[in-house]
Amino acid sequence: MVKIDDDIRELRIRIAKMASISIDMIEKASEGLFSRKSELFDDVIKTDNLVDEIDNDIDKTVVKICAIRHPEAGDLRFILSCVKANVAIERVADNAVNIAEWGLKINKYPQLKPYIDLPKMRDIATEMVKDAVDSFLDRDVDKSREIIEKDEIVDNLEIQVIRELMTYIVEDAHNIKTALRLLYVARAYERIADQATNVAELAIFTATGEVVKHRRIKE
Amino acid sequence: MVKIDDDIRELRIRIAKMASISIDMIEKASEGLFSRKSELFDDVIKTDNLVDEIDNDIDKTVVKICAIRHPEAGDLRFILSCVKANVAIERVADNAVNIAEWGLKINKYPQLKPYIDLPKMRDIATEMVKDAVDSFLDRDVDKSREIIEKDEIVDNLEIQVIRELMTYIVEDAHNIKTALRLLYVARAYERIADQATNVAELAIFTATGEVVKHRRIKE
Amino acid sequence: MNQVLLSVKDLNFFYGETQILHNIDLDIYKNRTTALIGPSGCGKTTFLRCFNRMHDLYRNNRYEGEILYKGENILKVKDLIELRSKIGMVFQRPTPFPMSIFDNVAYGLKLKGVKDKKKIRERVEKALVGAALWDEVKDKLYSPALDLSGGQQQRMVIARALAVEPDIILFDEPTSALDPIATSKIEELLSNLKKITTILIVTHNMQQAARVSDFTAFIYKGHLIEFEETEKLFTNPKEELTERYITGRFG
Amino acid sequence: MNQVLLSVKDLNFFYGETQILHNIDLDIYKNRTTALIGPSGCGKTTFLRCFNRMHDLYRNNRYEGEILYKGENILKVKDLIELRSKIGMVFQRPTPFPMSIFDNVAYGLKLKGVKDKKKIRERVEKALVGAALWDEVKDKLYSPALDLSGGQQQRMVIARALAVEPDIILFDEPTSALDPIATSKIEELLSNLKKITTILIVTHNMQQAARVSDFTAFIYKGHLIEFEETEKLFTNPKEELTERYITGRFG
Amino acid sequence: MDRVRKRKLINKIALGLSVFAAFLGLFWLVFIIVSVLSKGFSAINWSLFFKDPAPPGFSGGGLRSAFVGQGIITIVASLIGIPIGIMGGTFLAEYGRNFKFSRLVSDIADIMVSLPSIVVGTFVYSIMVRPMGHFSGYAGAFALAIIMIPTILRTTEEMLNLVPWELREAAFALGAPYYKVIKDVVYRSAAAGLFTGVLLGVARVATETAPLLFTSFNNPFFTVNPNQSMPSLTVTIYQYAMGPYEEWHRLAWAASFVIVVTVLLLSIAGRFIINRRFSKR
Amino acid sequence: MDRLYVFKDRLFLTLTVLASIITVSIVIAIFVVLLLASLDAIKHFGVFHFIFSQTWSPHRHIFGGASSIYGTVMTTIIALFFAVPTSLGIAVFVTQICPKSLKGIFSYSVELLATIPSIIYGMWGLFSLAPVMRNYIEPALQRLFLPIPGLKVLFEGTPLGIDLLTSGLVLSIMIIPFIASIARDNFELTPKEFSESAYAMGATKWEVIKDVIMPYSKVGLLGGIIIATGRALGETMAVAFVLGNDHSIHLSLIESSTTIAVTLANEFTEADSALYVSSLFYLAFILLFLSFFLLSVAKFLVKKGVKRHG
Ligand SMILES: Nc1ncnc2c1ncn2[C@@H]1O[C@H](COP(=O)(O)OP(=O)(O)OP(=O)(O)O)[C@@H](O)[C@H]1O
Ligand SMILES: Nc1ncnc2c1ncn2[C@@H]1O[C@H](COP(=O)(O)OP(=O)(O)OP(=O)(O)O)[C@@H](O)[C@H]1O
Ligand SMILES: [Mg+2]
Ligand SMILES: [Mg+2]
Ligand SMILES: O=P([O-])([O-])[O-]
Repeated sequence: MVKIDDDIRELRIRIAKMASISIDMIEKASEGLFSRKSELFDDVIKTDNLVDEIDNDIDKTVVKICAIRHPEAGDLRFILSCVKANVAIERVADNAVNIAEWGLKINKYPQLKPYIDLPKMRDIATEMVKDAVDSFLDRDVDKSREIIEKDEIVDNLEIQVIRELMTYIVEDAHNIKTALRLLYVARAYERIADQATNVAELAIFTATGEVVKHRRIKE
Repeated sequence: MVKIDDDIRELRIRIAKMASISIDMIEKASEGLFSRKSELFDDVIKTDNLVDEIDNDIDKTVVKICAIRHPEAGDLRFILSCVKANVAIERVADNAVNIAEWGLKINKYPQLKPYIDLPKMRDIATEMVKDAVDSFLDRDVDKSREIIEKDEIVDNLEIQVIRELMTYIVEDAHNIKTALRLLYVARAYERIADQATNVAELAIFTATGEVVKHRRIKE
Repeated sequence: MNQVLLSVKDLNFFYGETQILHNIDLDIYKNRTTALIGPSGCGKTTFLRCFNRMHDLYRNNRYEGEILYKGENILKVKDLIELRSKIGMVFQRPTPFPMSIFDNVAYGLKLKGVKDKKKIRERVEKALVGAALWDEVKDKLYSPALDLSGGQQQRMVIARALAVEPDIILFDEPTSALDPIATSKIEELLSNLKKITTILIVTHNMQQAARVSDFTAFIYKGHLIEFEETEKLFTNPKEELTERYITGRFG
Repeated sequence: MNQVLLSVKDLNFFYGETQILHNIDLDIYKNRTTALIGPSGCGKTTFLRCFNRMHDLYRNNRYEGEILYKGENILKVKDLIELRSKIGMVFQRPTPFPMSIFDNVAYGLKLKGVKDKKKIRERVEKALVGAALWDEVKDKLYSPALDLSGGQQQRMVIARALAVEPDIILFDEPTSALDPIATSKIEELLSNLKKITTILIVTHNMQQAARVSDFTAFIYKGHLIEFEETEKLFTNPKEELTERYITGRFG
Repeated sequence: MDRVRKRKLINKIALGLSVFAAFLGLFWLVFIIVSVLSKGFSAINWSLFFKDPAPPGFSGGGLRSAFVGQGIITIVASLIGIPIGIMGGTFLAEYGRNFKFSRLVSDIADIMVSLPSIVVGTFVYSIMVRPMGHFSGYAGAFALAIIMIPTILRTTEEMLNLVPWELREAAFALGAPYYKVIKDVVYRSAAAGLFTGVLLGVARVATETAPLLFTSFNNPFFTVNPNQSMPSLTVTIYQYAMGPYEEWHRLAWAASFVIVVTVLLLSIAGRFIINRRFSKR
Repeated sequence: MDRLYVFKDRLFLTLTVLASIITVSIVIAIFVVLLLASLDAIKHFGVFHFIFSQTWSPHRHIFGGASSIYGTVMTTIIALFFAVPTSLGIAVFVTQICPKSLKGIFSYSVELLATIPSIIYGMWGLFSLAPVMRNYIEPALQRLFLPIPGLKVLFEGTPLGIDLLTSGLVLSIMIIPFIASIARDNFELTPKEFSESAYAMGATKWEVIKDVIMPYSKVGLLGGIIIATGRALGETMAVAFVLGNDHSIHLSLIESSTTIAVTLANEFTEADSALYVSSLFYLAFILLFLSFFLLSVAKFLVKKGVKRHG
């Protein structure tokens, strides 16, 4: 009935689609890394264009809605949050691309170590993104709070990965290149989790108008 | 005369203020690192609260303006861009804090190497942030394009720093901790320059309504 | 994809000695809604009324230039009766004729000489359905149109215009005499109507123009300042003047 | 910081048998602008007119509850003439009296028995300055008020209300009969006026409420649904109903 | 397209007929005015205004007594009729607005406006002339007042109702008592209309004949005492026109001329006032 | 101060109430007084008999009102017959056809007709119109209609110019401005958008008038016509000169007749017997009743019309 509802639906679909593409990208990039299937990376890097397109579409739609529909209250909070969610999800995709790019190089060398913590990071980060976007679209405050809690797990995993990699470097300085690359991969997962947290915070703002205290900067 | 002008002025002032605080933070954190004055870091970390506050204010102001003034056209583009500029500048401050936090640890150990490229990165990144915010507020398209060009310099400097640090690690595995931390510092400068680029892109969008092609992800 | 239905070329209009419209060039696209916006007195209504030669009802009005429509210049057409049955018009205030709802909607058909009762009935129903009014009036088609509420009257007037299957309908601030609820109904109707016809609408309310139209023309002091897709015009107008107008920095 | 000037407590209002307002509780803060919004017919005007007992002009109107004002219940006050000189009112359409501009603005003072010519002149000037009209009329104070434009008339009416230095001025859709430019002038005036007085304003136009008011009350079917700081109400209303109203999901 | 041609033809015929009707109306007006002016103008001279009628059959003489009588009757009628009319109209539009009674008064006045004036004459005859035993100027004035009251009352009511209600509320909202609202705001706003209403009301009764026929009757002699029968222009015209003498006819035309010119001037004045008022709004 | 306000307010209110009461009392008094004055005649002749008896013979003290009533009704019908179409035509012309610059003059001219006192219509009728009727128009009508069997009765007799037809014509000229100005006002009340939207559908001017403007104003028009009818019924002076004052009923339009008002005007001051006077009052009462009735109907219709158009 209300025109703005159509536009909001359009936004929701775009956000959901972008999220699912980004998650696919993470999974493909990770799969390429963990199973050493470099052919997957190309796909990820190419898909990024699609994400950029949707990103643009979302921003345009937001401008359009604001210009034409003059959203208020809950609608307004949602629409403005979409701008930020869009930035966050776009960063998630960027990080997936980063993983793929590092992966390309990593896979050129023998596997440095069995991947144990990194897949864990992947699992949690991916789930966080998925849940965060869901709870953003559903304005689910409780779920959002749960997601924000999880960020710490990923942070801790990263520290663990860094420690482990350092031992490898100390062991054999030739490992350094691969180790550093894996370090950046870990960082990418951590950033992805961070962006998921951002989206979860936006979910809370959209639902309640309450700005969740900025997370403190982590080590 | 027009009410919305007051609100926009308010936004501009906040953005400008937030930018100048963030730049101060970068400079202080860098100074602390380069001149090994750890007492400066605390200040930086504390100032971040202020940035968070302004960040909140800006978002609130944007919501308010949209709810109450119904901006159109140029006003609208500027106001929506403020949301994104706000995210970017907030990330600049975060990266400054990151530098300070790493700095705290780095300064506990003897200086690994003379800082040559890092100060260069600092200089360029700081200048980029300053210029980007200026050109965003002035809607200066030409200047913005120049800023976007500069991003590559910072990227290249980072690569240089990474290479150099690797040689230090290979040389002596004990350097690894400090070297890694410096690596993260370099990354922080690179991220700052990236955010400046984002702001410059927003400047172009605000001024012309044209979305600048997403930069391709760098190695 | 956007097919030109009417093409205004270098249109000038004069009330007596005073020139109201200056060198207007504009294309109206088929099955699209085109909105005319601009400050009060800029000539929107005057422009709209050129399309069905309403100005001919009064003396001392003069057109120059052309409005091309199926290869003919509307401004030179001799048979206004024929022309006006192709180009419908809806006014600011609802204008139900003092007859039954049915007779109102059938009026144009009767003028056209349609005699076949069954056909008339069908067309009336179709028009009322098209104007989203059928359900509300189907049980009282023969009661006086004046008994309807303002919003219903306006939709009936739209049905009346639709009944003769016009190529284009001109709307002159069709909601400015209605309350907000009736207004939003009409706006919804407008967005659906373009499936079956072409719409040219004058509105005082910029937001309305933004909501209902595909193209927007901004007129200022009788000059066409900018003509653009609505979305473009409201987010990124080319002209400084347009920008100032839509951001409320006028006067 | 927000000082209560008037306090409405459990107000009910009846036109004859029909209850129009139900248990309204609300505080009006001094030197703040409070807007009343709500769908047509919800009782905004009715509510506003309780404050100066306008309803007493007609029969069969009944108040219950209280509106506290300086320790007194307005609804029980005997001396309406005194009350009304404390509580000004501005209507939808400008209401210039058929006298000179000066006499219009001085009218309230004369009613109060102010005789001193000099004092009257001073107060008239002050009121006209306050209503942002002085510069436009200072050279024609003695020409008929009817010669002013609509927007000027409305500002003159505001000056007339200001002249008696009322504690509060009630506005009932003060711009709905004006064109956009005059409207924006009045809106600007409204934002400045709260420095010198308190404002209670009914408006149909939500955006206007958003622009000019510090507090907003949303009324629905005679009930006060929500009363909040304007910014809060428009960005994050507490009540579902308010949200639906301001996001246009009504009816 | 044949159908369209037929429609256009019908259109032309119908419009042609209405142009004809309009010129027919104009024709009558010209016919009447020209008759009155041409026949009347030649009979105008000073003695018309300054001499009393000569005895029947004699030439010369004028209508001084009739002019004066007419004047006195009209003035007395106005003194009774105007205040009652205006006050009554004020009641209907203001204080009495909410009372059923006032709607009744308004309806009755409306109907009274077009009651046959001769009926009013018979009424006054039976309540004044018969009891007093003689015709009198007062009776004539009273009859005219009765005719005048509803006209003025209704125009007053209408003119006051034209004053937007908000204007009154605005005055009330400043703390004005009702009588001041009426006096300062309502009357002032309606002033032009009220004045025109009074003017037309007076003009209307000043040209009445029927109600005077058996109230003030006529009097061949000059008098300023309204307590006896009194001559008036209209009744004089009636008698003279019906009479057999050429001289009488001449005087009747002259009197008609005066009346027509006066009425024209008055109605032009009235129109002027109304025009000014409405062009201002 | 405020007490003074209250007192003055009361005083003013009282005066206005008084004025209203006086107005109503007058109307009631007219009814009562005329009824009382005609009681004699009512007792004597009854209602039915008085209305249908043609005999009006002061010498024989027999009074029947039929001839006066017939004349009243006939002159009125003739007046309406001429006035209604002409007035509508004038209104159409003024509002729809004539150029703006002439509009004012034209409608003002028609209104001038209304301001001319009825006595002058009478005189003009007698001295200017009657000769024309007698010498040209009535003979012409006879030539035209006498051969037609059905219409023969309406035009029999010697054309004198002092007859029903002339009276009706004078009356019609008197009420034309009245109906025309009401019609014009009502036509003008039709908002421009309404007619424009009919034009916008391709209607011709006549179709716009017929389908939109006329129906839109029909209630107001009807009310106006009825009020004009009331005027014609009660008109005295315009008719008194040209009707001939003949107390007998003729079908022919070119025969003399009388109306209630004319009878009153001519005979009231000369009535010598109480019954005579009472009979005249009886006639006056009937006239009062008739016009009161008509005007009430008109009032009702006009009110309904106003309600319809808001
Ligand atoms: N009949 C007329 N004769 C002369 N000038 C006219 C006439 N009608 C309109 N104008 C003038 O033409 C100009 C344009 O009028 P128009 O009605 O087209 O404006 P508009 O843009 O529709 O304004 P609004 O938004 O107030 O309806 C105005 O300056 C007006 O004064
Ligand atoms: N004099 C009256 N007598 C009876 N009911 C009335 C009267 N005036 C208003 N009402 C009713 O009271 C209700 C509230 O009317 P009110 O004028 O206060 O509404 P509002 O909110 O001001 O509406 P709007 O926005 O249309 O001005 C409406 O339902 C109306 O029908
Ligand atoms: Mg980069
Ligand atoms: Mg209201
Ligand atoms: O994009 P990031 O700076 O948050 O990694």
